[in-house]
Amino acid sequence: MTPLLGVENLRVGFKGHGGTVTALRDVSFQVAPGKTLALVGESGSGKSVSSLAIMGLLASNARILGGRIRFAARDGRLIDLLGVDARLRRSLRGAEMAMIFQEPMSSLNPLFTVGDQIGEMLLLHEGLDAAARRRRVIEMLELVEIPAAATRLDQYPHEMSGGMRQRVMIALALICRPRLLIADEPTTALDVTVQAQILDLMRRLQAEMGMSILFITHDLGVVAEIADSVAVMYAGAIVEAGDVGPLFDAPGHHYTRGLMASIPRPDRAPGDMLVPIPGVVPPLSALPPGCAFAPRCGRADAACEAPVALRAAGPGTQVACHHPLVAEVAHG
Amino acid sequence: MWRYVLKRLVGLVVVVFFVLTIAFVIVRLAPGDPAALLLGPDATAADAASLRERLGLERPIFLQYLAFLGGAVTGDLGQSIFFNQPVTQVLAQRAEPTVFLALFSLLFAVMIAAPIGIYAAYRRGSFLDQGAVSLAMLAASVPSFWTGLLFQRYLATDLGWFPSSGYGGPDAGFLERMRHLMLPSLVLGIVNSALILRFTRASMLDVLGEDYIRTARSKGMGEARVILRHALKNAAIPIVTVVGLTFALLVSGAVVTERVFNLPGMGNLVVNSVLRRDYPVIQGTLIVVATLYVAINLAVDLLYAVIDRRVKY
Amino acid sequence: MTPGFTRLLFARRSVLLAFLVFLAVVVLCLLAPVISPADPAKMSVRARLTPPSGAFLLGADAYGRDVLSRLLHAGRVSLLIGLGVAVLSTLIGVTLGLLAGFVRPLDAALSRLVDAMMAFPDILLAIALVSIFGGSVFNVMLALSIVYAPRFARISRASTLVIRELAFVEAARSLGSGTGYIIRNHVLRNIVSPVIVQATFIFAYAMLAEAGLSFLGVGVDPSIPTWGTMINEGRQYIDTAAFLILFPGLAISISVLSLQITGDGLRDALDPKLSKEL
Amino acid sequence: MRTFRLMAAATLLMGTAIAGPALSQTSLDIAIIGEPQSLDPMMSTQDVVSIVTQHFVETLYTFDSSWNVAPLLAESLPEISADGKTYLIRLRDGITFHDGSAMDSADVVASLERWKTQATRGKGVADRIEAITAVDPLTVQISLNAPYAPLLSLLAFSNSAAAVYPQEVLGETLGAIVGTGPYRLVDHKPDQYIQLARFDGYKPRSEPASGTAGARAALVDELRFVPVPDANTRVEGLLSGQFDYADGLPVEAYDRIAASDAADPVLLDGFGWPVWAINHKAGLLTNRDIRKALQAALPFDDMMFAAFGDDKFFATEAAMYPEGWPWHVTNGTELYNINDPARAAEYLKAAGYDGTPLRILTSRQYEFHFKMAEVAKIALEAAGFTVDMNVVDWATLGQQRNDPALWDIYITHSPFLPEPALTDLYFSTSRLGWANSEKDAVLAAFTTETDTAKRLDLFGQLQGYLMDDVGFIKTGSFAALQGQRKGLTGVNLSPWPAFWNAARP
Repeated sequence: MTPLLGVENLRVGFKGHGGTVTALRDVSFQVAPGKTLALVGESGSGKSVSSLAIMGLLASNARILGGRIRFAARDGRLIDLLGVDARLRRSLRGAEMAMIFQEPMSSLNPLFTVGDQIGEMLLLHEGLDAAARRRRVIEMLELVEIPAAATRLDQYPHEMSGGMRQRVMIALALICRPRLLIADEPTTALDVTVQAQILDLMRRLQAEMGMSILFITHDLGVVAEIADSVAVMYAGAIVEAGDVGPLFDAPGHHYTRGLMASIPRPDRAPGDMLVPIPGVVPPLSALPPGCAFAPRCGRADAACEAPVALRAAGPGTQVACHHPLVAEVAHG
Repeated sequence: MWRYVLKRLVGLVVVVFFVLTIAFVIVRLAPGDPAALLLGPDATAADAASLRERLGLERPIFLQYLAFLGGAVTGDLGQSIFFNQPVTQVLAQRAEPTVFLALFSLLFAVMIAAPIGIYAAYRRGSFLDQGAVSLAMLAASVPSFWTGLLFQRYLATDLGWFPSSGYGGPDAGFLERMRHLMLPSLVLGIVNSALILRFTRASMLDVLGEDYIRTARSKGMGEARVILRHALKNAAIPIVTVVGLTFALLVSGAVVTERVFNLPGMGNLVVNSVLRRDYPVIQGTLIVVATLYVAINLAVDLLYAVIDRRVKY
Repeated sequence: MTPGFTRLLFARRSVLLAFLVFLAVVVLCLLAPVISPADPAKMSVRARLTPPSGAFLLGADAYGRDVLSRLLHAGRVSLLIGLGVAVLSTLIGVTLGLLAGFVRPLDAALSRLVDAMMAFPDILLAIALVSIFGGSVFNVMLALSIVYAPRFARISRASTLVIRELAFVEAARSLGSGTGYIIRNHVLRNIVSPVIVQATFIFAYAMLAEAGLSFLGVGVDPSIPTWGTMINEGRQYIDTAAFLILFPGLAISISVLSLQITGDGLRDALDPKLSKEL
Repeated sequence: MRTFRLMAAATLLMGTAIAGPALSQTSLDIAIIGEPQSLDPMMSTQDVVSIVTQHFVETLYTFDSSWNVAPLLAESLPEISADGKTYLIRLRDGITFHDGSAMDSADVVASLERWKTQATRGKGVADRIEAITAVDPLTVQISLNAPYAPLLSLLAFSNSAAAVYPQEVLGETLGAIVGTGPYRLVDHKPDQYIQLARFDGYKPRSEPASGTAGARAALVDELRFVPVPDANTRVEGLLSGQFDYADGLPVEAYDRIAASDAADPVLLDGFGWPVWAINHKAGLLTNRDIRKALQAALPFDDMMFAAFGDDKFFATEAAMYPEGWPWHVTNGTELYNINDPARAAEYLKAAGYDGTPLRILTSRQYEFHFKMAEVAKIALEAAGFTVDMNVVDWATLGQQRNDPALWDIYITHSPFLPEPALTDLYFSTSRLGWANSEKDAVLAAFTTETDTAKRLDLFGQLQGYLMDDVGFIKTGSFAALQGQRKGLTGVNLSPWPAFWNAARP
């Protein structure tokens, strides 16, 4: 089946005072229609850069150094997002691919009512008049389970709670029924209970509207709840990818295992300690020559100084490691 | 909100009280007998004594002060010596050119500064950005009378695009009078655009880094709409603040500019009053301008609430 | 001033350049008695309005006085006024600010007083004061200082209020150190950066204001040459000898511009959070 | 949205062409040097007051173009009795004031009484006037207690003028500005304009116009006097066509105006003379040797050159009246422009000068005052004087010069007045206090003598004493620059330009 979104060998750099720093190194992944891909990693690993590159919202000092992003538009065309002109790209943005952000507090413009801001999508992409927009916005607000939608839409963002605002963001993103929703840590800033509600909502809306989701998070617990497949990023590259089940059962990369060990899991046995990964993510301007994770990896040896690429590891999983965990089991 | 307004109004009253006190003290500190000063060289001692009596200068200073405050509160700022008219009346006659000069200058300043400031922020670090910032700094470094002299000399006298001075004759209608204000306003506008440009640029830079601008872009709108609808409204608050601040600069600049262009405004009046030793007029102008400044700043603060619903008082 | 600070200050070439330009202006004016090609007061009326030439590098004024020499000497007064206002307004302002911050009962009244002082536009108040007390250099300086002092009062009051409440002050107090110690070691140390930055700008504004007053003929005693009085004297020759207002005008603009750029650089280096404000 | 409308309006305004609204009326815009102190010429000695008020307020006499006294509201020159003590003045018949009332002797008597008690120059002659009486409705008689030759000139002078007002408006201050002139006051916006309109009831004299004497036609409908305190602004306004006439222009602007196709320069040769007034009441200069040192040290050439820049604007001449004036005499002129520091030093030595500063009080209201002082200071210091320049503004100078303790010299200037006795500096009663028994005897004779030839001889002696005793110092003569629109005709060009016969092309 043709993927809805295919990212191939994407390379992105940032121009800074000391020259250009590479933020994404040959990143490739696919999002299947109606499915959810979770992009996982610590901050600075390149997940947000990837999502912004797809949306075409990179900062002005960012440069696409190579690669392709293919998107299957509603009319059946397969569009290379990096090659098309700005106007087509803009018409896709919002209408066919939409994005919600981590900070519901700051992602809404404080000086416009939420109704205005959601309705603006309809104005931009469907050219509806004010009355029609209002009807649609109310419908959408009801869909994202905002009570008293008809009065809420005249409120300003600061009059709402965090959870409500994220619902508004979701309503805003989904009102034009995009084929792809990019959610960049949409629940990180929220309370745990609200987090669960939002995830439920997204799952439900995905089922109803049939869209694909690119879900960006550092939280493996969330991944387990919402994603179909996972790609783990580290220092601007994907180090492991695969379906959620196999990957969670048997992570192939030492970094993935480290991540899983560092989060509390509901099924954790008494006495299991949380083990943080030692060290910090190296700055992008000073990456080690081979495997970027090697300096923090307990298993690293001289071989790890050689470059390493993703390769098939198990059923439906790929891993970029000179000493993958599955291989060790096989040897042992 | 109303509580806040009330609180601010009380603050304003206190500030105005200090303004009045300072103005009173300044004039009372003048060396020599105020009555003799007021009457000029030809006056006799008897004249001075009778004027002192009439002005109440024989009373204890504290009573004079109270009388002065009482007068000011009831809108009596004393009597102009030169014009032999109430100071308030003299000032009222000079208000029109000054007020419109201020308005037009501000308008020109914003018209110059806002687009450049916005564009400079949008193209941060570009050649145009650096050029605009340097120009703004230069505009703020050149004395306004210098610009005024050159503009008057070349744009008015030589090219004849503007009247070179004055405020129109007896049959000058409103439009004609305003036409006389265009060149001086342009001069003041250019000088004052500097601060507004820098504020606009800085606050646009802040706003352009905000998450909701990214959200706006993610909605698929054009850059013009992002900038003009989503960014500008948010950047407006600091800009409004600086426009309030500019008022003080404007008054200072207006004194010089009114002089160069011979506008019958309050600035020119003050300079003339210095030469005429008309202290009550100087004092009255100080009071009126300072009070206006305080009131405008209050108005600006209240305007925030209208622009931004988040501001709670 | 650590080497790191200096590097930060001059990170932008324009700031370094501006600083050097200003330094050059100051040094030239300080050296005026030594380097002036002529006595600034020496008249040779037969040479009046001579354009710039070998004998008069920047020309001669209406009395046949050497413009370059006058420019250098006048610069001393203009710079002195700028510097004097910067120092005096800092002293007045910081004192008021500290008083308001530390003497609670005075706070409300002092703050309103500061508001009132700030409400008077600089030129207007200076005109009033100079017209009443006379146009000495000191009176002009004092008048402008009164107008600009409130800015420093606000900075130091705000800082004082914050620092007063901080734990380390409590600790310092409990260790028996007095208010003087707290002011010296905590408050002043904290406000020194914004005050220096602000003082740089006041320096520039004061020079501009002085020029404006002199232009109006209500500033410094006109027999004392300043750049402002030079423009005022020269303006009637705008057609026959435009260089008479060109050079002092440039001198003011260059000094003010280089000061302002240096001020910007100082602000970026000393106090990054301030840099957003202007 | 409102902003946009404003912006549009602003753009529109800027685009409008220079031409003002079409007028069926003709008018002249005249730039004057500042707001007049008063619109009552009786109460002011400012030239700008005279310039404006002569158009609506008139005197009994005035001056023709040769500075001879000529009748204005009076029918003819007065009949003076043989002893010179009684002046019989016949008034013109049928003169009406702007308020419609007819002028008669009662109005004139009341006006002269006010002049005598309130005007500076009137007060100066008050003790010589015994009575001012109305003989009949059209005849007034002034009786003096001794002959006083300058009286007619005083009555003719527009400065501290013996102006004629209707009896009804007279008081300490005027009830209304009501005169008999060819124009009447319509509107006065201080610092903005003074608007005059033709007075339809004006009855011009039948003689041809000469100076301010003779027929006054009121050719244009309106005169607007616009106070423009800044000299350069007046120049710009004249050159841009905004003003039809401009007074008090800096001589530096001469070439520019001459080169312009909008206006012509008006150079008034022999306009006036700068005065160094000397304090004889107190201080350093009460010593005659020090006065002589001052006279010997001053570099008059350089002072005048620095002050006026070009030979066509000044003359270094000592005589109190330039050649061509009836009062031109040469007594004592050899003491002028010695410019010898050594001689000055000798005088100083003789005086036992101890370095006490010579205090020169001046202002920058008139740039040339200040410039002369600047040049003089250097020369005086070279001669051994210690000089203390006190530069104040004009109003302060006006106050300080009344206190003899504050100055040794103050600087001012005077136009050449039609009658020497109008210059009060000669009199020991002036603020200078120049008393000298021989000089005072000559002066007394001069003011009472009525024979012209004898008066000229007496004036020559007076000038001799002035130079020898250094009563005050005339540093030279200077021209004044005014400017008028090209093609403007009929302006009475004088220190007090008059516009009733002026017409635009």
